[in-house]
Amino acid sequence: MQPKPTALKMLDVFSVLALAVATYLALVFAPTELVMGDVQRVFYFHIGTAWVGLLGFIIAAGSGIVYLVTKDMKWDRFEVAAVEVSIMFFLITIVLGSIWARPAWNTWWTWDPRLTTAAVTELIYIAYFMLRQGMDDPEKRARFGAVYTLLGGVSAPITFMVIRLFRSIHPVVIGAANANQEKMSMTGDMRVAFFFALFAFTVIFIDLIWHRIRLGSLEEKVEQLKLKVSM
Amino acid sequence: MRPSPSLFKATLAIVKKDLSAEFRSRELISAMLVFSLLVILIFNFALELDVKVRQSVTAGVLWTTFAFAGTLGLNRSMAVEKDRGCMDGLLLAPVDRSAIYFGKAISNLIFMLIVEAIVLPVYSMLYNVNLFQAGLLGVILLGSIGYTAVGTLLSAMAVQTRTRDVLLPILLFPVAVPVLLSSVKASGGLLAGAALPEILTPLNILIVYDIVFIAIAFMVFDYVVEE
Amino acid sequence: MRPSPSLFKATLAIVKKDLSAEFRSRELISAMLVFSLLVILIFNFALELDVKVRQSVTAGVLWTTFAFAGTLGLNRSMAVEKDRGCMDGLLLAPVDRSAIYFGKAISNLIFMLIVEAIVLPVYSMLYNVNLFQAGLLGVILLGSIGYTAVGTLLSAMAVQTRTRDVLLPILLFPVAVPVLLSSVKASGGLLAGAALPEILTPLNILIVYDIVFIAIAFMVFDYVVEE
Amino acid sequence: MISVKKLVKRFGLKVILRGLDFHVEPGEFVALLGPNGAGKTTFLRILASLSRPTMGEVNIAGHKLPHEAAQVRARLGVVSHQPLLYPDLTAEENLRFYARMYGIENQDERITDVLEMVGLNARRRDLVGAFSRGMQQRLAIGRAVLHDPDVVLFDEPYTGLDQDASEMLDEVLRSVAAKGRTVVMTSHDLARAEDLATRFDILSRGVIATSARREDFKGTNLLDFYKKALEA
Amino acid sequence: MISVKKLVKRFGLKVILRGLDFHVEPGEFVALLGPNGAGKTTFLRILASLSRPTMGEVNIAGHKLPHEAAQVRARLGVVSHQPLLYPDLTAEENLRFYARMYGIENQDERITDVLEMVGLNARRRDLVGAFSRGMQQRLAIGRAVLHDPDVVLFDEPYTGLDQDASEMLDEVLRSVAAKGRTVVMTSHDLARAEDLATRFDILSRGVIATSARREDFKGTNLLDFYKKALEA
Ligand code: HEM
Ligand SMILES: Nc1ncnc2c1ncn2[C@@H]1O[C@H](COP(=O)(O)OP(=O)(O)OP(=O)(O)O)[C@@H](O)[C@H]1O
Ligand SMILES: Nc1ncnc2c1ncn2[C@@H]1O[C@H](COP(=O)(O)OP(=O)(O)OP(=O)(O)O)[C@@H](O)[C@H]1O
Ligand SMILES: [Mg+2]
Ligand SMILES: [Mg+2]
Repeated sequence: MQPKPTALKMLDVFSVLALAVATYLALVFAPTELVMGDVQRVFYFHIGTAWVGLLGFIIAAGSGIVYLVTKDMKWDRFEVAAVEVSIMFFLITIVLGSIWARPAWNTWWTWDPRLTTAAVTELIYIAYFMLRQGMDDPEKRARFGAVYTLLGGVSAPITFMVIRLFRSIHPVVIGAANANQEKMSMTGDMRVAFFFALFAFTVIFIDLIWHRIRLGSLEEKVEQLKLKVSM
Repeated sequence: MRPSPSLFKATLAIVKKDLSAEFRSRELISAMLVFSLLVILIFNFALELDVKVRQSVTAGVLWTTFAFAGTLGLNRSMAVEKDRGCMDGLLLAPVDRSAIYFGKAISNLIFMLIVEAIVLPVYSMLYNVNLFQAGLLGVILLGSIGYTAVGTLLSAMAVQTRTRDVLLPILLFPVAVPVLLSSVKASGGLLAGAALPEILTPLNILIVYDIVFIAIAFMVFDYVVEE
Repeated sequence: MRPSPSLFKATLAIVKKDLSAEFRSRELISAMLVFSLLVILIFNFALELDVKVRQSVTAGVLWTTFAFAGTLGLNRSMAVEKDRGCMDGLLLAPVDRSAIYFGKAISNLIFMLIVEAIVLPVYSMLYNVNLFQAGLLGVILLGSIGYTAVGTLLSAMAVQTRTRDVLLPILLFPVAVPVLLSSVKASGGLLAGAALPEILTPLNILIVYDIVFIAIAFMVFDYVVEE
Repeated sequence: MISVKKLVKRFGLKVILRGLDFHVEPGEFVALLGPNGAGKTTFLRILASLSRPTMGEVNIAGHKLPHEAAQVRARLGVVSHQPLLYPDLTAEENLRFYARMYGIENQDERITDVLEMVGLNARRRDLVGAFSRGMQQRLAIGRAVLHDPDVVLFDEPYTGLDQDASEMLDEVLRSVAAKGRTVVMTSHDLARAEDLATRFDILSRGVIATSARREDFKGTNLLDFYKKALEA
Repeated sequence: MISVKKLVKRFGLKVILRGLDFHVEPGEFVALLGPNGAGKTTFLRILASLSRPTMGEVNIAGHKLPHEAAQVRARLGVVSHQPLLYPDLTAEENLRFYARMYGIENQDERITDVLEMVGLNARRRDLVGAFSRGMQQRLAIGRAVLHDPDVVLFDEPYTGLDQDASEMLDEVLRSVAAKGRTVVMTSHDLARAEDLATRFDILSRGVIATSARREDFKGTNLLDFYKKALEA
């Protein structure tokens, strides 16, 4: 087994640092939000994870397409890595969201567009893994996986659009803010914390995907060896 | 050498084949029908609603029924091809693969519409609501098109997996949420006596969804059936 | 010669086998879980009820969810035995056939209970209702027992048919109506804050049903599995 | 008619066909023999354009696979151990369906001819589901030659047939070959293969280990030849 | 060890076995040959008590079928072309499960012995689902002999194996037979059958057409013998 590339080692260290700093900025540096108080500090991680989560799903759909065109297994590994990591982050988003929702809307959950979309999206990618689990031929697994990520990638935004038909209590900072929604006003320090959180999670995201891809190729090697053993 | 048949001819052949086979055995449609009735029955017991509320959820109950019965039909209709290797037979024919997709999708759609055409009157008798409005029928058509368009593609994948008997709904439902949702919205609106303009948004979404997903399925179906 | 193992030992062996296999793949439970969540999701869209009504149908929605997810699990769990001839393996063992029935029934029950144990808290979070009352859990246990008792028998039949992927719900739901109905009644009552005595009738029905159907299944299972 | 060069087929990591070369002249009847799992079915599926080669050239009736698959399919008939027929359709309807799929003109005559050939004209209006395996297999062959292909591939056509059915099948196979068609058949049944084929290729370890014409082995018989080939 | 008298098996109206007589002495290794659809699998399934005879007497290891099925099962091992194994369990867990089902005492030693015998001890903790068909088939044989049966039935144990796997299987089969067990094996692979078996019975038209010991045919080989039997 080839040793861990130094670049990856460095990235590991770096992402740990980034996380530490982001945590500090979120929990200590950023001022307490007036309306909601300290819970609002969840916000920085909430968005951070949500951002990389969505990013990963888009990447997955992209590499799925590339796989279908090139039929090169490495794109399949890339796709799996992206989905796996994103599913995890997105789960964190939802959990943090719920934690935040408890005081903010005094309920764990409401069926507002973004929440519902988040849930549906999560389900889509869980289904993705169940689909893959059902096949033994790796080549077929890759093909079907790619097709499904494509479908999911297209369907999720439409879902979001659709559910927008209902009224929403989920605040919107990004994109068109409807009049009826109170907009959280971010002070400069908050912005710093906010954007650094985004940055930090992006770094961690890349780091994890890298690891996952390496794992994937190692798994393949193990398979090869096992095949030799059984011969 | 002989020209291979046009996409249209091949599609037509497959649809005819499915229809006459179904006309013989009635296996698929009867299964879907019985299942739909069972679902309605269960709903009836499960949600003992007073008439007023019942009215407000009619659209929802109907579409849930269609969705469940639909997966049943989609799964079976593809399993028929898989079980005795008929899918290979189709793939061996000198026709474009998308003919297979369109053929199966269209026959699935027809089956679904037949089932709906029977469920609707039954339902309206059971709960005496009038479900026969041109608008509603249009919405049901649009919704069913979208549902079968995706469903056919996914069922072609599902039947090739080890967990074929359970996988389809899990794959289909989350992807089909937009269709179901806007169908429910549109139908609900109509049943509540709304005029077309008021339900334009869900209608547009339905149309967009149908077009987009037919296009996608058309493009990727090869990858699903080839080995 | 060696004494063949007791009914109890054999049953236990099968249950252990199923559990450790499931513990590995998590295929079955995850399928049931995801499906349950999807059903709940669809219901949520389908029946947009105001909080009050929502409360009144909680029991119904829950049991419908369990019923649908249940068929999925039952079907899969029997398909596993059928697909690679493992059923023959079981039949070849020098044990009483009813050991196979009890073994499969018990593991099916366990799977169903696990799923319910996860769905309940999720549901109560989603709709913040409190579902953790000893009474309710008891009802759910009774209901699940009856449902799996019949379901296991019927799934053993269904997987042997040509239409295995669609048949089970059609066979099971009508037979299981009494269980579902009285479970809904009992649970609904409890959630509405009724005391035990008030829901005695459905409870008794549940108990009777459980006993009767376990007995029947026990008697007829041989005929279902042997050739 | 068929020419395969350096064909490699891999499933995941498992290599089934390792640079296989295979050539068939027009009108030959090749029996493709080999132990279980040698890759016979896999090879036939590639020839039938049902499965993509991992590497190598496949050229059938002057068309390259996989790119000119459509043209190849139009001139190719395939019989596998599955019947590829719809049980809920009659024999006639099944053939008519495939006739449409192959764009055959004046279908009625053609269908009648084929039904005559496989001796099922009397049962043309019966459901295929009610046929015995043997009749189904004969109809499957009718299906395969419906569009009068130049090349016909048989993958263990005898599997699951009962004995009389197998004998009837022999005749059908002969009449298929008689038309000067090129035939490739896999089978475990050495006795049958010996009667039918004009050439015997043995697929072993992912390549054609040996190939011999019927006239080549005098005195010795197919089994000895087969065993030698595997020992080699 | 096995004695079958006037066995008849009917599926609906189709008669598969027509008053078949079959006797096996302890320690014999009988290769049951015959064309596709002769009824080999059907016959084995009856011997295995998986399928009921329509008529006739079946007596195995001194117990009558179907009434004393339980006793027969306890002394019978069966290997079909399906592995009868659970892909989501490890080799060891699979064997442990069957050990429990057969009420075997001191399981651990027994399981280890069997795994040694089929050469899978190194992989005992791997999931069976990850095994190749060949390894699965070897494990299936381990499963079949786990309870040290007196009679072992093999139905085409080589189906779907690749070549090396088949060769490993030969050894396992030999070691199974070596223990003085009575073995009945169906196969299409005359070459293999000729090596392994001590007796060759040919099932044709629902009865045992001919039966011969290895020593009986000198000069001629199995294929000639087989063909004669079918012509007769
Ligand atoms: C697609 C995934 C999601 C994204 C992109 C997202 C994004 C955001 C953003 C940008 C904000 C800040 C808006 C503001 O405070 O003005 C926010 C706030 C919030 N989000 Fe999310 N969110 C997602 C999912 C969720 C989920 C699943 C939950 C919980 C169930 C949730 C609960 C909340 C809560 C409680 C707030 C604060 C509400 C308030 O300010 O009163 N979010 N989210
Ligand atoms: N889709 C697949 N995925 C993975 N491996 C496969 C697949 N299809 C076949 N194989 C493997 O390829 C090898 C050859 O299979 P194939 O069926 O071609 O052999 P065969 O010569 O037809 O055997 P038989 O005589 O039993 O039909 C086998 O080891 C099988 O396990
Ligand atoms: N369950 C069944 N119902 C009806 N007919 C059956 C059934 N099982 C087998 N048959 C028929 O019995 C005949 C013998 O089948 P069987 O599988 O025993 O033959 P076989 O000798 O094993 O053939 P092969 O060598 O192909 O395995 C076949 O014609 C088959 O169609
Ligand atoms: Mg083969
Ligand atoms: Mg057989």
